Amino acid sequence: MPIEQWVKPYGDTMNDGRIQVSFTLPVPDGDRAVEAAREIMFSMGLTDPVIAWHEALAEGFTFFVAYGSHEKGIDYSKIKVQTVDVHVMSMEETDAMIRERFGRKIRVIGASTGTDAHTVGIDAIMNMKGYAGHFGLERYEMIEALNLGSQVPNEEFIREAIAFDADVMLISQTVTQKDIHIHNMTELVELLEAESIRDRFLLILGGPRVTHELAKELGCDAGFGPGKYADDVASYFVTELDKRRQARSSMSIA
Amino acid sequence: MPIEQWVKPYGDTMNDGRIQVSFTLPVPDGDRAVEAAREIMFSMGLTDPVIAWHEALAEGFTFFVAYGSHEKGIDYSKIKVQTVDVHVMSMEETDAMIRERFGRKIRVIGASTGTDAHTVGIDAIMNMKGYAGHFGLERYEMIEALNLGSQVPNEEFIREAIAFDADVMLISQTVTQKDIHIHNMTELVELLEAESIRDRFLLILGGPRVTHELAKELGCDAGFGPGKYADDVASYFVTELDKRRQARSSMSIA
Amino acid sequence: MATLRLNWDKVAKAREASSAIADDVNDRLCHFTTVTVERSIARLFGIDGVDKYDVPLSNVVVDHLKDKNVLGEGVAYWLAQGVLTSGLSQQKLAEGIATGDVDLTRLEQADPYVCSIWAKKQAQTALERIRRNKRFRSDRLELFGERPSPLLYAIVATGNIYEDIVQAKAAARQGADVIAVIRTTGQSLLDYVPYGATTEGFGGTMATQENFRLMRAALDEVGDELGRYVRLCNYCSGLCMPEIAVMGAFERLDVMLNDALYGILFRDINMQRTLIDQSFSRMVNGAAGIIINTGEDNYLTTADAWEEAHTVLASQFINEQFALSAGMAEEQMGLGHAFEMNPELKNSFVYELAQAQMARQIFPNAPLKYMPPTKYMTGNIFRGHIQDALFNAVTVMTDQRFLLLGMMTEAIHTPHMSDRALAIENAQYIKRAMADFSSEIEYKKGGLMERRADQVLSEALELLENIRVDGLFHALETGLFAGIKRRRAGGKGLEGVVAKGEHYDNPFVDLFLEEQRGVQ
Amino acid sequence: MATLRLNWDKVAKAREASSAIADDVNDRLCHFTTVTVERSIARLFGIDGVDKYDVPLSNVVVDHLKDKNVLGEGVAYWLAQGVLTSGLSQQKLAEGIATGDVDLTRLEQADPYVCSIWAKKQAQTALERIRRNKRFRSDRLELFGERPSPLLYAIVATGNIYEDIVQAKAAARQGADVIAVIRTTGQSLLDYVPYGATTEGFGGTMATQENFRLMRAALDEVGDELGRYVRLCNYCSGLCMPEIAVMGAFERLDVMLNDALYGILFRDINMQRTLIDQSFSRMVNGAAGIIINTGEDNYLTTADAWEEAHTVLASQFINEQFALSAGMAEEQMGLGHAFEMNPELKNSFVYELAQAQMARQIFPNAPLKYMPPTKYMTGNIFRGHIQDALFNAVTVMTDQRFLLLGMMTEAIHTPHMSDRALAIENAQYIKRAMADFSSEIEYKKGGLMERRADQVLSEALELLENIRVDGLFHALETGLFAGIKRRRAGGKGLEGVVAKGEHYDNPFVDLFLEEQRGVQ
Ligand code: B12
Ligand code: B12
Ligand SMILES: Cc1ncc(COP(=O)(O)O)c(C=O)c1O
Ligand SMILES: Cc1ncc(COP(=O)(O)O)c(C=O)c1O
Repeated sequence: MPIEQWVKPYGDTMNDGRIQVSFTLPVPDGDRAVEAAREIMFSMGLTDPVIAWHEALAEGFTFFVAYGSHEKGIDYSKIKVQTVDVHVMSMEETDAMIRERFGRKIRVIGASTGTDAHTVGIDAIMNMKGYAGHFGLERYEMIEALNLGSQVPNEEFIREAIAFDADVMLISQTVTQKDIHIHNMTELVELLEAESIRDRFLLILGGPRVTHELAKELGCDAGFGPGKYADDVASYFVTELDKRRQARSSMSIA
Repeated sequence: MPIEQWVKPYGDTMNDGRIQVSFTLPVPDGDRAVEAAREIMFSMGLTDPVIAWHEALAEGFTFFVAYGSHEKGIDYSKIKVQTVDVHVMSMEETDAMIRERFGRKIRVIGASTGTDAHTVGIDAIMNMKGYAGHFGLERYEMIEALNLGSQVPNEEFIREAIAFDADVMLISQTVTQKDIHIHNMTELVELLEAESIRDRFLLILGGPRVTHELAKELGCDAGFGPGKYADDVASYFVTELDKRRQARSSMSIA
Repeated sequence: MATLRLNWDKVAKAREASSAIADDVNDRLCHFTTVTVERSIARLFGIDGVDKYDVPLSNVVVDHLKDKNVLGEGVAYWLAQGVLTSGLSQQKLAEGIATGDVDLTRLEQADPYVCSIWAKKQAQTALERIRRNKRFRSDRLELFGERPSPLLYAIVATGNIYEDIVQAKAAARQGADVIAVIRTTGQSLLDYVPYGATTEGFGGTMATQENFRLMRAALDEVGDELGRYVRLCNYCSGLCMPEIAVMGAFERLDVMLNDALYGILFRDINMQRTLIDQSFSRMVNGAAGIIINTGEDNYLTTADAWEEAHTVLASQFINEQFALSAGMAEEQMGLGHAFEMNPELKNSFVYELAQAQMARQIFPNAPLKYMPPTKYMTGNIFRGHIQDALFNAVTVMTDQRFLLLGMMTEAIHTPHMSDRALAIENAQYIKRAMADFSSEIEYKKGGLMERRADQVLSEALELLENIRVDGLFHALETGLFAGIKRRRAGGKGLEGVVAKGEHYDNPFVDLFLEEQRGVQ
Repeated sequence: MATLRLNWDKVAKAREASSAIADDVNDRLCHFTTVTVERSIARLFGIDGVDKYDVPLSNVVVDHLKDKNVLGEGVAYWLAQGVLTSGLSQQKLAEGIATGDVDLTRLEQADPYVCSIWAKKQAQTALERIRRNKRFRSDRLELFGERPSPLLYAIVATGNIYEDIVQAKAAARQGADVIAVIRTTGQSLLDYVPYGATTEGFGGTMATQENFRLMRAALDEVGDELGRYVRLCNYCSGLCMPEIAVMGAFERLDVMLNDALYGILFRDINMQRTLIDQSFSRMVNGAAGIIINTGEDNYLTTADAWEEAHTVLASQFINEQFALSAGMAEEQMGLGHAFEMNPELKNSFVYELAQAQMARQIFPNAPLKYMPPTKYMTGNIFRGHIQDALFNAVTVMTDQRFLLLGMMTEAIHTPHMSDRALAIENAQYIKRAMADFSSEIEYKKGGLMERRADQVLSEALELLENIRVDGLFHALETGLFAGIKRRRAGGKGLEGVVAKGEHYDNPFVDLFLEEQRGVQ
């Protein structure tokens, strides 16, 4: 089916725009609450609101389940995807490329930083056995991988990266409540900049709530979210390091 | 807790605005779909969108579960509730009022009209035993109730109402798909108007998707939705009939 | 599967009473035919199409005979007369009647015996057409293998057949085994079957032969792609029971809702009319290898599931006897029941399990149709999804054949595409997680479950014994099912009942009964 | 409740091995104390408040002694010296240390025996304070009656104690029996306990004594209103296990997460340090009538629930022995386990049921804490709600004491108010619907479930026998639990371990052991 330029949510008929919503309002249940819920629906540009359910959750709080129609839709032709745009290579291809272009092992250091103790994500990327059928970086012949584990303070992470002479820093952030990951990453980038060594490393962020866009905003080179594995990130950093190498060598020639 | 003027959805912190949304877009799953879903969230004025889940439902259709923040909120002080504004009386009070003000029984005819075969709603209002602990109109001493049941064509309903010399017509509408209830009610009102007998009856609509506002828009005198019972509607029509009686008698005096 | 100890003596007695009840009805009604039975014969004879007012030609023919007051002799007789006398085909004759050029009653000349020979031959041709469909189905089932129980039964209800097809294919890909196209409200009260592809319906889509064909083709396509046979279901309850059964036989439907009691109670269709219709429609369904679904589940949408569970069982017994008397195999009797207990009730799961298990054991060969919660579904879709999960658990544990997918949005709208996908996911997860659960347990002897089952069985037996005394019509008049009372001569469609005349002959009755015996 | 036939011989052997494992650890560690154990004693002696840098005075006192290299004699000894010699109260002394006006080591003059008498008296005072709380709790439980199992255990985790209170009260009104205030990330690695009411936390709220007090008061208020005693839970794992246990005892917490193994594996806390801390913290919890919760459930968030179920059981056995050696009654051992099997697995429900039932029977008196699915929860909140429903079903069927409410948004965020309400509704519905289900069934002899239980038990026994040979430390070094390896001298907090000196005395050990024996 060809996709229309204007895309609207689909309930059971093309362009019906139906969408399901649930939320709590800090108001007591009753007719006025229901009207307020309808108002919320209208304020989101939803028409034909049906408040299918309302229920007091606590004194002064009411929960709603509602349906409405998003009649405007969005312009699908204008959607620009901010993803890491790189050809994903197999482990063998990546190893071959490193051998050929660098002639040495690429050094990658990783950690779950700050107070974050979630390691499953970074382990999925780095550990030998990998995740979901994708081998981790430790298995790559041409990659030297060091996984510092969890709860690594930013200062320590930088210290270890320098000591390890890392090319790439991998950071995993899982806890996002009250934007703790934003604070933590901002601190890391500021520390690196303060020491004027930001450019020494490729800085790559990952985690369940990470998008490439967010990572860039935070001053990283790239970001990887759910469904991304070692091969994705390895392909990216090898390609990017190679690009930078070429840029540098052409500069030094010039 | 006093309610603020500006009310925003509540996740776990006052004014965090968090709201849950799910919808399907007629586009294939992938990065671009996720971006389109984010765009949908933004277009509803939701910030900090999290696309928590996306999954292909069928070729060219993707389902999303998302969370976002409704930061604007709505002005609660401006909420006007369009409900039937009447003091709800007990069965005894209603009977007493009819006895006193009319000195005769009020005649009420009801049906689930058009092709609608759902009778539980109209039965809840009319049947002797009532519903959820509220006796039905048949139990009122001063009300003469006739329930025509389901699938009553509009023409037949009007014919029976005239024959019964009804004061009040009660209509129940449950099926709302493709706005069949709107079509059906519009037809009824048009038929009544064509015969110039619209004013002869109080016209009251009820059903799971009926609001007072909708009923008024459709040309009825009042509308009753879920959670409304015989006492609500009886209080309303007795009060309203009494008002009209008074208006008429003052007119005829004048 | 764990089993309950049931009182089989009571079961036997209940069957006996039901058999007497069905016999009594059949004895009263066998002297009558109806307009739709006659229109079915016209359709089986190949009459197709509509006149310039969009009236189906089968109606044109039957109305013509009815106007002339000769319908009692039957359409088969009159068409035979027409064809044998005029030499025109039955289709041409029908077209002629539509234009006013033909009057069948003026053509009467042929010997009634010759007429009946001709009719039998025509019937044979129709049967061949039906057989081709049956063969196609059994070939596919052999090729792809039969699907394990429970079959996931999904409804589509957009009102537009083309939109339905999009939804149905999506559902099949997601894992649905049966697609039921819900009918638009009101169609069951039409005394004709609309014609052609349709795109406007309310709460469902028109049941037309073209819509059947379109959907059948779509499901065959997606089925072949998926390597499984996707079953198609539609409704032949209502004023046109046997006609739609014929359409289903011609377009290879696999499952059809077929229940006169449903029409009587929930559509206010006249009881005599629809019970006559039902009898022939079941012969058609039976001969076409179609599984019927009965509508007892609906009782519990108005009556209370704890109080009135026995009416469901009693009705299943009666429906079984009606099906048997129409020649059906037990394997085609998709008797209906439902998970409709109040979720506020303590041990509701335990009682639902007891009732579902009881039904399973009492009708061991019947492919039971088990309905999800509807009455106690609310706008709280999250809770609804859990209610459906418990329903799925009972379905899996008691090995029901048809699992009607419960929708979390049951109280709100006819299913969205995502509702259906989530419902399928729910059922599949439970099916996988609890796969062997019920063979890993035993039910306590004399426990809550066995006591509940026995209570329902005893009450059903008592009810059946009572009905046996006064007859089914009387039972319906006194509101014994779903709390709804219907008058014997009330409701829609009685005017379509006609006493059979001297030459009356329906050549399909024997043929289909025989065909069904072949199946068994 | 239906039961499984277990091999009780293996159970006995597993207990024996675990007892040896725990004894070995206790023998190695009994010669040491830690900074937080000493700070706990200071707290029990009534030292409260912070210095001008917000450092708790208990830290000030202990750091002071540690700096002077005399902590090995113990805080009790030094405070006794200080008080007996200076005539100042211990609080005043602490304040003096903070300002630099007091140096306890300079005050040493009193006879060690007199010191120990003084310390015992102080300890008695502390115990009286704790006893008042216990009496209050038991009075309320008597007044309102004990709540039936499973207790619905809800977490609040806003980061802000006042917002937490809003959420907690709402949850209690909705039906939660236990409110657990989740701790902010990182707190468990702090070697002090923050002070005062706090409003900033990430993924949880600071555990401070003032926060405990505020929440306790709020829950008492709502509990009185509802006519039930609402339990309060917090965490005493981490670098301050015994101190937080003391705070819990003083502020009448009812349940506390307490597990050194959790700290070792998931927080990289030094094993020696935290096992010493655990021992005293459990004495405090035990004496205060607090139920502990252990953290075996967490293993299955990283390890596979099918492959590694036996590590959970083995760890429960070890935790039981550690609790016994700290004097605890079985009734206070809320051993943890979890519903974490891959929902894609066939019969996952059957296996989860087998494992949960096995745990229930092996620890018949322990109020088990059963964790909902977390690992396989996804952003699909609808499916998640069903996974939680099956978890609730297993909980109810196997009569677990604590049902940790599963949140459909587990993979997304810490619970919103509505998530919690829907979770409670889910659990309550299942509890009601399946109330007597498991007493209505029996599990098949030698079936899938019994075979699974036996497999897990056998593997656990084998693991325990192996650990017995090389010791627990070695087991942790080789990654036997949750697939995580930890070094004996690695991790956080080893510097806080101190060898006991000549005069070392902890007056609470005997007192609390005795108090606990009274309970039993
Ligand atoms: C396992 C788990 C734990 C384990 C962690 C054990 C361990 N060693 O990691 C334990 C039990 C210890 C734990 C504890 C806590 N947890 Co936790 N935990 C989870 C859980 C169940 C699964 C996370 C997981 O393993 N996912 C699987 C991995 C493979 O996915 P992933 O991380 O997204 O990784 C993929 C991609 O994102 C990407 N990726 C990830 N990192 C990187 C890095 C790079 C460089 C690249 C390229 C790619 C990449 O690649 C991976 C493969 O595709 C989630 C809930 C859930 N179902 O998601 C909660 C969850 C993450 N935990 C949560 C919380 C709050 C906590 C606690 C803070 C609670 C508390 N106060 O006690 C604690 C403390 C932890 C701390 N200090 O950080 C919250 C976070 C809420 C939020 N959004 O802020 C969650 C969502 C649960 C909840 N709803 O409350 N947790
Ligand atoms: C019971 C039921 C049936 C029964 C009806 C039996 C009967 N005699 O009524 C049966 C099984 C026959 C049935 C059939 C169908 N149903 Co139906 N059915 C339901 C069900 C399960 C419950 C409805 C109900 O009884 N509610 C209880 C009553 C008490 O509530 P109520 O009507 O809202 O009434 C209250 C108020 O609204 C108010 N009120 C109502 N009327 C009036 C009138 C007045 C004057 C006043 C003052 C107040 C008032 O007072 C009442 C008490 O508070 C709902 C799903 C659900 N759980 O809601 C679907 C549902 C209503 N059905 C639906 C559909 C589509 C159908 C069918 C059309 C499907 C089909 N194509 O076959 C058929 C055909 C029916 C037809 N032609 O109309 C849809 C409607 C979708 C939509 N929004 O358009 C629903 C929502 C299910 C679904 N999701 O698909 N159904
Ligand atoms: C047996 C049976 N027939 C028919 C129907 C559908 O009714 P109709 O198409 O007449 O609205 C149902 C509804 O569920 C049913 O159960
Ligand atoms: C036993 C135990 N202790 C403590 C915690 C919490 O850890 P922390 O507060 O150290 O982050 C958990 C987490 O679930 C646990 O199971």
